[in-house]
Amino acid sequence: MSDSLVRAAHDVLIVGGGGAGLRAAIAIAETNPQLDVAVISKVYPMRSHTVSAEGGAAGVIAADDTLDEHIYDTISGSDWLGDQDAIEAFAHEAPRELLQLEHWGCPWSRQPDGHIAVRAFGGMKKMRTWFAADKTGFHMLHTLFQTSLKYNEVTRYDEVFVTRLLVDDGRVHGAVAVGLMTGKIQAVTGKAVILCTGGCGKVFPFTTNANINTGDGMSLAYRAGAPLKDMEFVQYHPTGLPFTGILITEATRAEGGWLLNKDGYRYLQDYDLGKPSPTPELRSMELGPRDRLSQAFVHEVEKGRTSDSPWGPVVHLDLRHLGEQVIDTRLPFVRELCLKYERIDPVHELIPVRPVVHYMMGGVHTDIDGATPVAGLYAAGETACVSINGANRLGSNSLPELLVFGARAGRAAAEYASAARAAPAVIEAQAADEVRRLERDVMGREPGTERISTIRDDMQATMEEAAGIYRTGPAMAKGADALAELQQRLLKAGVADTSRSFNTELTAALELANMLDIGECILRSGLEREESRGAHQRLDFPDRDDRRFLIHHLVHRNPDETPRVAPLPVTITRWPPGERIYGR
Amino acid sequence: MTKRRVEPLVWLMFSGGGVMAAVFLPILAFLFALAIPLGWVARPDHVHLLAVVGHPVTLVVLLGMFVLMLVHSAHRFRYTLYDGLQVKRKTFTAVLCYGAAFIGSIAAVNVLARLA
Amino acid sequence: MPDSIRLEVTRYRPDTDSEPQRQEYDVPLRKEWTVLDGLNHVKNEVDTTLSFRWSCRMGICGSCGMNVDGEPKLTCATFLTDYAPGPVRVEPLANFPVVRDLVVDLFDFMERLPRVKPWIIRDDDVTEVDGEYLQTPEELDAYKQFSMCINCMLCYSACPVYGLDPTFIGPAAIALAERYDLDSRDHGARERLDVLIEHEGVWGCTFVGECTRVCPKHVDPAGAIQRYKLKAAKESVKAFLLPRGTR
Amino acid sequence: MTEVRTYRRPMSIWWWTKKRSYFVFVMRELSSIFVAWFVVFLLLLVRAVGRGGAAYDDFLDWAASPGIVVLNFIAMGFLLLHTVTWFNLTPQAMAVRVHGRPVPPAVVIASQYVGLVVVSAFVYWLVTR
Ligand SMILES: Cc1cc2nc3c(=O)[nH]c(=O)nc-3n(C[C@H](O)[C@H](O)[C@H](O)COP(=O)(O)OP(=O)(O)OC[C@H]3O[C@@H](n4cnc5c(N)ncnc54)[C@H](O)[C@@H]3O)c2cc1C
Ligand code: SF4
Ligand code: F3S
Ligand code: FES
Repeated sequence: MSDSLVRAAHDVLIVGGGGAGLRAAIAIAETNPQLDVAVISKVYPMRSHTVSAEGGAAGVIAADDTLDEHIYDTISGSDWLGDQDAIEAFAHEAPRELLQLEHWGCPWSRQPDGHIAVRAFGGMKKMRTWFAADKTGFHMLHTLFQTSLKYNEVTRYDEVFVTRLLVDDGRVHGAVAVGLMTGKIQAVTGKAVILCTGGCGKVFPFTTNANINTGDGMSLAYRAGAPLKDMEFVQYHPTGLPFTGILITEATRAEGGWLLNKDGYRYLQDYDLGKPSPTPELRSMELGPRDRLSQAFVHEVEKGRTSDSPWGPVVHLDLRHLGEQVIDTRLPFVRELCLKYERIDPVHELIPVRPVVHYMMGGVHTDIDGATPVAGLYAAGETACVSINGANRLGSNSLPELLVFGARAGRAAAEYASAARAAPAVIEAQAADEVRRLERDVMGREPGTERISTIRDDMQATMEEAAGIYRTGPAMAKGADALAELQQRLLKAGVADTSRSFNTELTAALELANMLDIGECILRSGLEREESRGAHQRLDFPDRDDRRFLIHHLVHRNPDETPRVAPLPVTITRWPPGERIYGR
Repeated sequence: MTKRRVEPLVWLMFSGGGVMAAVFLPILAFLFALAIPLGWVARPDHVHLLAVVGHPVTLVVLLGMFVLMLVHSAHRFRYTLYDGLQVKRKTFTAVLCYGAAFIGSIAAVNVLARLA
Repeated sequence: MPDSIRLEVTRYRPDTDSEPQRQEYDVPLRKEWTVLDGLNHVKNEVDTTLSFRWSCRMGICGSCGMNVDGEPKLTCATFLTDYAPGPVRVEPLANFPVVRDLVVDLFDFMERLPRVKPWIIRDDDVTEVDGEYLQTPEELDAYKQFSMCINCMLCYSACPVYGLDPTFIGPAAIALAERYDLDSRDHGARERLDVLIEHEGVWGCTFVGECTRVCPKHVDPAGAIQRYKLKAAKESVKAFLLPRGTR
Repeated sequence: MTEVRTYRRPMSIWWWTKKRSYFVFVMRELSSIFVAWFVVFLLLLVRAVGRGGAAYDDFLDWAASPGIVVLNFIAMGFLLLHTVTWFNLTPQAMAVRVHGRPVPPAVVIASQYVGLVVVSAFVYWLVTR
C-alpha cells in the first residue's frame, strides 16, 4: 500500500479553492512558473463560500477618498485590536488587487463614463466599496476560477477532503486527504502548504454561512501546532432572514434601507448611532458597524419592541422607498432571495430580519505575509487572522482581504518552497498513521446509539447559548464543559455508511470534530478576555479595558490536547487607541 | 486563423432554407396543394402561370429556394435521425440525407432549366 | 395541507448495487421547506447514509442540482409544497454518470471548461495594472446575462443532445465563451471560435431550447449557441471569400 | 480517471415522448420531411406547367385525389409548426440591433409575421392575377 500512499508531490499545496486559495494559486503561478502548485478543495472551487458574498469589496479609488481614511475606518471598526501594520498594507494593496481582478474580467458595476462605481458600506466614512450588483463574491470567485484555468502549472484536486497536515520537526510537508469520489485516502506532499479553508459559521445554529463552512483549516492548523488567534470574536450580521439565515446584504442599507422596530421606528437612533436622516449618512444609523447594530437588536428585544415570528423576534428592513428601479439594478439578488425564501417582495413589503452569525474575525495566527509559526505553513482568507479585523470586521473588507493576503501568502510560500527540501521519509509513516486512524477510529466505529447530527445540534445550541451577542463568564464556562462532554460523545458516534464512494456521513463526522475544537477555542479565549470589545460583549465586564486587554489571544494546543491561551501584543503604528464614534 | 470547415456553410444553407420554408412555403403550399386542387380558389390560367414561372427572375428565385429548402430538410432530418432514433451510423446517414438533397437539387435544375 | 410528503429517492451504492434503486422516505411538509430541507431531514433523522451535494442553500453555489419529478432543479430553491400531496421523485441529474445516490460525475464538464478559454485574452500584453479598462454600463449589459452562470449543470441535464452524445461541449460552456466574447475588454473571440467551430462545438446543438428553459439564472445558453453558429458562419464565409492575406 | 464504478443511465429510444417540450421539439424537427415533400410537390407542378395545359390539369386533378389531399393537410400542419417555431426562435438565435440598440424579441417576432403576410399577399396576387 505504501507506494500508493503518497499520491503526488508538489512545491506548494493550497488547501481551499475559494477566493483566497485561487488568488494564492495564481500569485504563485505568476511569480514563479517553475513551481508546481496544487489546489485541494472539498468542493469544486466555484462552489466555495466566497460565491455567496453579496455586497462588495472595499478599496480606495474615489477621488475624495484617501488610504488613511480606509485605514482609520478599519482600525476604529476593529475597536483598535487590528494590527496597524497589516491594515496599512491591506489598504495600500486592496485597490491594486481589485483592479487586477478587473483586468481578469470581473464585471464590476460601472459609472456612466465607464469608471468603476463604488457604494457606501457600514462603518466607512467614504464610498469605497466596489461591487458587481449584489453578487460581488459570485463574480469574484468565478473570475478567479476561470482565470486560474489559464495556468497549466496549477493542478487541482476537486472534492478532496484534507484530514491532517503532515508536520515533522516544526516544518510542514503536506497533507493527508480523502478523495470523496473514490474514498481513497492518500498523502499529497508540498514543500509549503497554504490554508485557505474559509470560515466556521456552522459552529452556530443560525448562520449566513454555507454547509461547508466548518472551520476545517483552523482545526488542521491547531492540531499541527499553529496557534489560533482572537477566536472570541464572532461577527453577528444584523440582517439575516429568519429560518434560513440567508444574508440580506449590508448594501441594502448603503442604498438607503431603514431598520424599523415593531412600531415602525428607526430604533438605531436610541443607541448612540446618530440621528435619522432620509438619505443614508456614512458611519451613522443604519450605516453603523455590525457589532453595534446587532447589539442594538438585543436591546430592542429586551424592551419588547421587536415583532414575533415563528423563529423568534425580528425587526424589519424597509426598502420600499428606494423604488423598483434602484432595487432591480443595485439589489436584484436581494429581491430574488426575498421572493423565493420569504415570499415577499421588498419593493412593496418589509423584510423581516434578525442578527445572524456571519464571520469569524479570529483564525490561524499569521504574520503580515500569511506565515504561521510552523515553518512552511501559511494561511489566508477567513480562516486566517492576520489580523486586520480585530474585534469587528467592517463589511466589504473581507473580500479584498482574501485577495491581498491570498496573494501575499502565495508569494511568500513560493519563495519558501523554492528553497525548501523535499519531504523526509518519516512523513510516510505519519500518513499511514492517519489512514489507520480514519479507517479504524472513524470509519470502523460501530454505529452506536449516538448520531452525528444530534451531537452537532447540541454543539450549535451550546455555542449560541454561551457565545452569543452578549456573553458572561459562567455561561462560557458552562458551554466549555458541555463541549468537552460532546467530544466524549463523538467518540461513541459511529458512521453507519460503509460505502467508500461519496461518504458524506464520514465527512460530517470529521467536520464535527473540527468544529468542536473551534468551539472550545472560542469559549476559552472568550473566558480569558474580561472586557467588552467589538463583537465580544460581556455583561459581567461591560467596558473596554485597554490596560489589560489591548492584546491578541493565541490559543495553543497542549500535548494533552487541552487549549492554552497566551497573549500577544497588538501592533500600533500611528493610531493610538481612541473612542469608537459613530453618527456624531 | 479560422480553419475552413463545412459545418458553418451547411448550417448557413440550413438557416436560409428555414427562412424560405417559413416565409414562402406556407402560401405556395396552401395555394397549390389545397386551395386550388380543392377549388377554394379558381384554377389559374395555364398561360398566365407559365408566364409567371418562366420569367427568369422567378426561375432563379425558385431554384435558390428549392435548393436551400432541400438542404434545410436534409440537415434537420439527419439530426432527427441521430437524436430521435439514435441512429449510430452517422456518416452513412449524413451521406444519405445530403445525397438526397443533392439529387433533388439536380432534379430542380433540370426541371427549371427546361422552362428557361 | 397534509403534514407529510413522500420522497421517492434514487439510491445507488457503487460498492454493492449493480444499478440504481428507489427508496421512499416520508418527510414533514412545511411551508418553508425546500426539497433540500427534506433531504437533509432524511440525512439527519432517518437515514444517515443518503448522499447528495449541497452547500449555500441560497441558489448561488450550484451544487444541489437534481431531477425533481423529472425536471432538473436546484433543490434548495424548489419548495416541497409545490409538489403536495406528492410523492416527489428525486433523482440524480439526468445525462451524467451516477457516482453515488444523488451525486453525479461532472468530470466531462470540468475537463471541457478550459477548452473554451474562459478568461480575458488581450492583444496588448499589459502586465502591470494601473487604471481600469473602461467599460460603460451598456458594454457591461452586453455580456452580463451570460456571466450569471453558476455551473449548476441543469442545462446539461435537460439537453437531449448532450445525453446522446457526451462529447458535445454543451450549453453552459458555450454560454461562457460567449460571455467573454461579448466583453468589451476581451480580444479572444477568434481563439474561442477555433474551438467551438469544431464538430463537438456548437454544431451538435439542434436548438432544443430546454437548456434555457431550465436555467435558474436566466443565462439563455440556447441563444448563445445559435448566435455562435451565426458568428462561425460569418467568419467561415469570410474565410472562403477573402484571399488569405487580407484576413 | 477514477476507479469508481459510475452508473451511466441508458437513454431510451422513446425519450422524446417523456416530456411535452421534447415531443414538440421532435415534431418540429420532423417538419423537415414535409418541407421536402412540398419541394417535390412544387417541382412536379412546375414540370407539369412546363409540359403544357393538359399536363397541368392532370397534375391538379391528381393533387385533388383523396390520398394526396390528406397527405397535404398533414404536411400543411407540420409546415405551420415550422413557421411558428422558426419565427419564435429567431430573436433568441440572433441579437437584432437597430442603431446599436437591441430590438425587443416581441418586435422581432411581430415583424416576421408582417413579412409573412406581405410575401403571401404578393404571391397570391402574382398567381391569381
Ligand atoms: C452570505 C455572506 C455574504 C458575504 N458578503 C461579503 C461582502 O459583501 N463583502 C465582504 O468583504 N465579505 C463578505 N462576506 C465574507 C466573505 O465572503 C468570506 O469571508 C470569504 O469569502 C471567505 O473566503 P475564503 O477564500 O477564505 O474561503 P471560502 O470561499 O469559504 O473557501 C474555502 C475553501 O476551502 C475548502 N475547504 C475547506 N475545508 C476543507 C478541507 N477540509 N479539505 C479541503 N478543502 C477544504 C473549501 O472547499 C473551499 O474551497 C460574506 C460572507 C457571507 C457568508
Ligand atoms: S447555464 Fe444556467 S442551467 Fe446551465 S449551468 Fe449555467 S446556470 Fe446552470
Ligand atoms: S437544450 Fe441542447 S440542443 Fe442546444 S439549445 Fe440547448 S444545447
Ligand atoms: S445549495 Fe447552493 S445552489 Fe443549492
